[in-house]
Amino acid sequence: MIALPSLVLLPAAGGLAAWLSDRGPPARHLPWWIAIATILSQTLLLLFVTCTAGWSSGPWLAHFSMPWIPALGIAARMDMDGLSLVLLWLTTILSFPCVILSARDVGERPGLFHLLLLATIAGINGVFLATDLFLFFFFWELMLVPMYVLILQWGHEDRRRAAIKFFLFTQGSGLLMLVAILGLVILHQHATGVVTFDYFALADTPLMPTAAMVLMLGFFIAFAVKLPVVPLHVWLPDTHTQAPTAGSVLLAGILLKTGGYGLIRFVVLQFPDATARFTPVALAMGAAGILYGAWLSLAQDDMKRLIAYSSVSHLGFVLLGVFSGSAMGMRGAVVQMVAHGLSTGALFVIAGSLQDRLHTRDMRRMGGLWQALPHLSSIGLFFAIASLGLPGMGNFVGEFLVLLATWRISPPIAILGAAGLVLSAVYSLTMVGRAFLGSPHAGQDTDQTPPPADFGARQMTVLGLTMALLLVLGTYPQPVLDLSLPATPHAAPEMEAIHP
Amino acid sequence: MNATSPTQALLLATILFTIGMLGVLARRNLLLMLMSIEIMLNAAALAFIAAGARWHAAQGQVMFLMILSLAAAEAAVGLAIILRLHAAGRPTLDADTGNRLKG
Amino acid sequence: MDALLLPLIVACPLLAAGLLFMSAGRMPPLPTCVIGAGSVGLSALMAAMLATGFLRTPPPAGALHATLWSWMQVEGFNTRIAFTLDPLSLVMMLVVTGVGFLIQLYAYGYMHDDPGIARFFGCMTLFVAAMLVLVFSSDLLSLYIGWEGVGICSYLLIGFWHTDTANVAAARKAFIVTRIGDAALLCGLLLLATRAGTLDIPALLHIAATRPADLSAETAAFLLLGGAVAKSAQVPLQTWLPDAMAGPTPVSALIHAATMVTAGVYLIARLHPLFASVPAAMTAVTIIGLVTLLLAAGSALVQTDIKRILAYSTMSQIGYMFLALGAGAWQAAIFHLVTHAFFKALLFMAAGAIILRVHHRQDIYQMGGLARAMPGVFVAFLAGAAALAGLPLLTAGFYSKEMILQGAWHAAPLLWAGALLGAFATAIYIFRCLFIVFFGTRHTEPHGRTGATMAMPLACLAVLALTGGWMEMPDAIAPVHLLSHLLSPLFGAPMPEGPTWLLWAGSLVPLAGVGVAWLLWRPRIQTRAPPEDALARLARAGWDFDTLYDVLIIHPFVTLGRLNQTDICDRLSNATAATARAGGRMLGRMQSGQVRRYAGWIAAGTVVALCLGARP
Amino acid sequence: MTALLPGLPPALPILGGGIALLMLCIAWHRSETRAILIALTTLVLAFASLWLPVLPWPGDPTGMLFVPDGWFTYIAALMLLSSAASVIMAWREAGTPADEFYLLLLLGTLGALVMAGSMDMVIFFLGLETLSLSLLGLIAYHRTQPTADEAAIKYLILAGLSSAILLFGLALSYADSGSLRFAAPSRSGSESPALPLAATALVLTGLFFKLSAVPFHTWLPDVMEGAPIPVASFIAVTSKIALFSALARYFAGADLLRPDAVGAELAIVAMLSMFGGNLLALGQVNLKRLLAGSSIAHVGYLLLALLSPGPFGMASAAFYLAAYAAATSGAFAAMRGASGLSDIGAWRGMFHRRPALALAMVVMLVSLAGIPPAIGFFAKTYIVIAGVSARRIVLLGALVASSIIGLYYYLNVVRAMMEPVPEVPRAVRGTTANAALITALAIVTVLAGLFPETLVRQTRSLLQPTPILHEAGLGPVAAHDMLYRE
Repeated sequence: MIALPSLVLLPAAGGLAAWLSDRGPPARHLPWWIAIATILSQTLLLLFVTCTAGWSSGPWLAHFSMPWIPALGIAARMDMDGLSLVLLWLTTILSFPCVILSARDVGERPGLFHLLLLATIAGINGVFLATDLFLFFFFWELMLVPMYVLILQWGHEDRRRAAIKFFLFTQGSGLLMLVAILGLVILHQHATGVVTFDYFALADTPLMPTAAMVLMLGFFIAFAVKLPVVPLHVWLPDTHTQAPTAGSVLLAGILLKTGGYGLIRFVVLQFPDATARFTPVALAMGAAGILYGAWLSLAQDDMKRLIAYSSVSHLGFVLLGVFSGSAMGMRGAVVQMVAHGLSTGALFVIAGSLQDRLHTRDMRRMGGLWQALPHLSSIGLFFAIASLGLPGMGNFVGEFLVLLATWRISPPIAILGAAGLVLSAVYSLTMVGRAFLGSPHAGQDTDQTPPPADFGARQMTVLGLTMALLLVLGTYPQPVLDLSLPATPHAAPEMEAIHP
Repeated sequence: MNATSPTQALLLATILFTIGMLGVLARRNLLLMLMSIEIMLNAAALAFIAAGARWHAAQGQVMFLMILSLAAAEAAVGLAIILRLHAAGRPTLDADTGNRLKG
Repeated sequence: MDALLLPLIVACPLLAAGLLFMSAGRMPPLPTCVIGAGSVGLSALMAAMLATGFLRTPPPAGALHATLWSWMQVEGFNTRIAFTLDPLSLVMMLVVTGVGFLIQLYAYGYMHDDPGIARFFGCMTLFVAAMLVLVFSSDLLSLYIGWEGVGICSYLLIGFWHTDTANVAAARKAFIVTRIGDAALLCGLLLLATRAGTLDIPALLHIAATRPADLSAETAAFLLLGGAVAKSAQVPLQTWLPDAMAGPTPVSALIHAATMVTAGVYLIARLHPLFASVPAAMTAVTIIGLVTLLLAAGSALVQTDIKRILAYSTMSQIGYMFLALGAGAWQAAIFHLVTHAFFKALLFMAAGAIILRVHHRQDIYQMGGLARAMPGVFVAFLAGAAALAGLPLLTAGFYSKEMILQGAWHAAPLLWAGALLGAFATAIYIFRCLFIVFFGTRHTEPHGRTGATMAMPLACLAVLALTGGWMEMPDAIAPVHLLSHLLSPLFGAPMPEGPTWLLWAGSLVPLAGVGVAWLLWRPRIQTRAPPEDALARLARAGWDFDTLYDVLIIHPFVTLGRLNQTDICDRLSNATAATARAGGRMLGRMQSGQVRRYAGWIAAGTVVALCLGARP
Repeated sequence: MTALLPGLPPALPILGGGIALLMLCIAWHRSETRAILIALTTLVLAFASLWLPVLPWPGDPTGMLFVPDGWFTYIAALMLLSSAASVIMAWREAGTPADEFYLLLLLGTLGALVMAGSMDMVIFFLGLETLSLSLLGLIAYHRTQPTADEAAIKYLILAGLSSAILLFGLALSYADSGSLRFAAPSRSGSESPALPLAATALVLTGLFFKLSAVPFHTWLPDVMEGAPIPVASFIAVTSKIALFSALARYFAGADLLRPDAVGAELAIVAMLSMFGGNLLALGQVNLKRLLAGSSIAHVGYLLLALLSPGPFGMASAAFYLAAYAAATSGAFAAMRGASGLSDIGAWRGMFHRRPALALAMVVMLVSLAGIPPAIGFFAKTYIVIAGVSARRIVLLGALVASSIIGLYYYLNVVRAMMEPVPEVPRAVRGTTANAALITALAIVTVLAGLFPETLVRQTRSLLQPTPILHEAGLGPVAAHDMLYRE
């Protein structure tokens, strides 16, 4: 099905178009319009894919395969199952706030900005689709470069350090994964005499327990850095804080999810036994992440930092769910990823627009914004409440399922997770209280000229739709739940479906 | 003929070689360093001769000639460069001082 | 048709809330109020229809069911959004919608000139909707939606006047403290769900009834109790309620007196077979109730802020309900819940009327002699106070409290004694408040007059507070048992009544209390200064639970967090980077620029290599 | 003229002819244009001639002094192309008169080619010295540049030292085995086991010095900084390729997986080079020195490939050499394009001043860092495949760790180029030829990175292990009259 690679090529092409169309002031917003057109057409394409997917032909919905480097058994192979579909939709949906809200006035070189933005999206789509390990790794690395440049060019005051930190952490862990991938390939070659990077072939490689554990750890570390898992999270707060708004939204909303996706597809499903043996450690790490992230986010003064640490806390639930070893936990983790993508993405949009208006992220210099910016503040309140996991919003569904699945294997861990829910209430409400409520800050002059503009129709529409999605996800999550169970690599898609 | 066996010759070559190397390490004067290198080259040449004698083959001597020519070439180029250094206004031949390329 | 009304009753305020939030404050006050109060009134109307239908022709199973949709359905667990109307939820529904409607009316009079009135009514109606979800849900997880929903509404409403940082802090405190309980409750749900594979209440109760109580059942009971305790402001999680008075008075009346705080009582009553099967939990409930009852009454005795007095009295009254629950007198608990909703709402609204007219002063020592200035309010407050004190025969509080005392007596005479002591204290503190506020010399000149929209609800509730108790009377007075008959399908037959002297004791003690209050604070000898000895200060500070928690938990936690603000894990990566740079500098030094050194390195390398070769 | 001598590839005589012609021209009348034309045509002809058939070697294959096998052809192609790149960079850059500059370049290329194919110590030695002597001339070529002489004298002394050591090692191995066959002496059949080991160690020193592997690397940064850009590129690319191919030949017959001293030394040097090179580059503010450090590190990666025999070992090395050559020459060409700016500070804001050039530089750096889509990514992956299949766990760990360090300084340059700076007077542009060179290299780097298939096929099974003389049962006597056959 040629649509799969075009899901990757389309954003890239659109980005190039936006770049080439960058012709200075007279048509300053031309690249922006092109970007919007691109993501719109991407939405249509994805809609097409969803409709034409082979719902009847087993768990794998769509396929594409074409030789790339046959000398080493490397093929450009893509397969889509429900999990990929859900995450692709998340990517597509979140690219709207990215482009529409935060990418309009990026200052100089808008063309390059949109190119990088769309290139990142393309890489992410590739990651969610690739089932050839080399191709997967290719995209995995590819999506980092434009993000690095984004942060470097349009980031905030301390962007250099943040960007390089982001790159070194993710890339370095990626190299570990590369070694693990190749180790798997070589072991497969020793076992069968065939050199191949095909996910389905490699998943059936007979492995010694120790070898499996080592390889699994190679993958795990890469994904754990991305997710992130404490103590590998240190790149995240700096990066999220320094990145431009669109970058933060992309990072928090989607990029982190590639880590969760990788954990599900390439760790749990590929090394089930090793995973089972590793579960206690992973659960402990998950709980630690939940509590540590919440605790630190409570201590922050920088709004974006606070949100970043809250992501660390939320994604601890994903780790718990993935390693809970039950389909329920897996589904819960996916719902949690989607919900976190929506709510935290929106929170970053809000933090970003606050910075545009007040030129600070320091909550000590905010306060009492409700009078000046009622719309913005109420939206911020909504998403803060969503992120503290109020029942009826998506986050609760995810967290509840994850905790339920965790409780089955280890009640203490589940209790710790629940404690994390209390802390999430603490930091969310602290953020709301310090930024939006209370008396207007003394230093923040009330007669500043011009008074900060409140959210207009554009922002309200996009964010309102995001709210609606969160509510729907929270009250009727069944469709996502049904889709979100990943297909096993052992049920390899039938061949004639691959070669259309 | 059996006054000196190839092994002894090799030993001598080794000693010469070591002396030359120590010279390179110890000397600060560029000229003397060059000379030490010549010593080392000759030690190598001698070693070839000895080896050739051991195997009763002429290859050793061939190598010796080659090495000789190399030594000559090196000396020539080296002296030329030293002259240019002098022309460029380097006061001494002390190799330790006046280095711009470092770090 | 009835089953269809059920969701409508919820949807009505929900839609209104959505509408009000959408309007984003661009709507003038009157329509706002019409939408807000109207929607609640509408659902009250529907509730009344539903109730009459229910009472006239009870449904076959004794309950109406309405399953809306399946919420989550995954392997090994599924949960539905489903409503049930059984006698218990019927009673609660009537209270919530009825009292809710009256308070909404009152609120218009109270808030009509506030700029944020749309937000206010939005939250109020949203609260009613959430409360109804809580009441109707036949599935614990959808009940949890309502449970947290009311919590967030209370947060929003306590912090309604958000420009004052204190209010915001109070709101946050209220939410977080209850959230702790909610976490416990959630753990309980997880445990039950793991045990039973479902959270459908009938199924759970069936299991609890059939299967002997094992460790998990006991744990679950205690976890649920934690949730109830936090929500109903019982010891040790009661600290949030007094601060919650920072909200507008209608909010205090609706949320922190009539409905939300009684959710814990409702939860325990709803799951009573589960608790009944775990004696330890029952004992815990009893003790918590008794302790709260007495402590709160003690604090109420020395408060100077009229709303705080009422807040503490609320805590102690809910303590009564817990006592009843622990004693197994379920009907009594619910009965008291209902009457308490009437008179406490009445008291709060009367207090609100006073506060509004004395320039938002709340210190009772700055009021005084208001009886003549506002007779209507005085009468209303008097009715409420009488009901709260439980003056015999003509007040609702008397009958419900009487029933509780009976239950306590059956459980253990000691409990009965404690409850009686509490009743004595109650009478004292509420009449202390009344005497100081309404009698004696006037210290603040009231202005304006209480509008009709405020007077009308006061009147209605005053009537209810007096007559509401006649639905259930001891046989010694009149054999009326409407409520317990209504509830008997759930709770079984009510307990037999104890000896008649109990009744005498129960009716004389409040009178004695009033008498004592008169002796101490009658207009002649009114002291202007509240008692200032250590005990009094301790009691006024709510027995310093706050300080305790501050020192033990909050302060260390926050301080440590501050210290670790720049993530300690970050140091690791920085250290690695530093070492790398150091290595680079070292190699740079190796690059000294002196050719002899370079030769030295080459020689050294060669020698080492030779040694390597020589080694084996 | 397909083959003057049996077994001699026509590329060598062509180069020789070109050199002679160029000398004649110089003697007759100077003209840089003519010189560069001659140089380029010679290189192109030589390149084309690589596909001409070679007259088969009559008689015993073990007697060959020079093997024009697939490995030689591939390496020679790489070297010819990269020295062509150097020639183009030199156009209008080397101080006038520049004719001898091209002459020396051709001479060095000839030496490198000879070295790459040689099977005999004498031939190897000839090639090596041709290369290093012409390098001397090239390094010192800039009269005006004050640091040139210093670089030259350093190179002279150290190169002399190292070749002396190398020669002594060769002498020892000759004394041990009695053959001048250029191959690691096997310890079987020699009465004193220490002798071959010592010989190998000394030879390795010589080779490592020219390869600039840690700890024999110290000369490289200084020389590169002092030398003109084309020469630096020539040193970093052509001569390294030649030396590495010689090293590969030297060990073609040896079993490197056997845990012995030689293997240990190679492994240690590989690891030291990876870390040393990257760490050295980490603190540099001079782009030339930075590239020197990176090239040292890449030698370490190549050694890992060399140490991983098996289906992927040499193949990955060959692929990596190509990637390395393209990216490094590209980087130097870019520097040349920026009129020789070697201070990183001077590159700040290059993106805003000369986007195209900066983009090309980014492509090269990204390739060197091993990030997709550039070719360096696949090359590194390939080497890791080899290492994994040979179970070189420790070396792999070193590779991962040191590559992370590498990322830092490569990206640091990228960052510097992206920084917005107040408009500075735009630097003088490089020649159009150079611009074309940059473009070509950039395109190659990206395209080959996206579609490496063809190159992978090219580089498979180039270097067959050659039998060692002893196993061939050929006595010294045979070697003796073999010498007089020429």
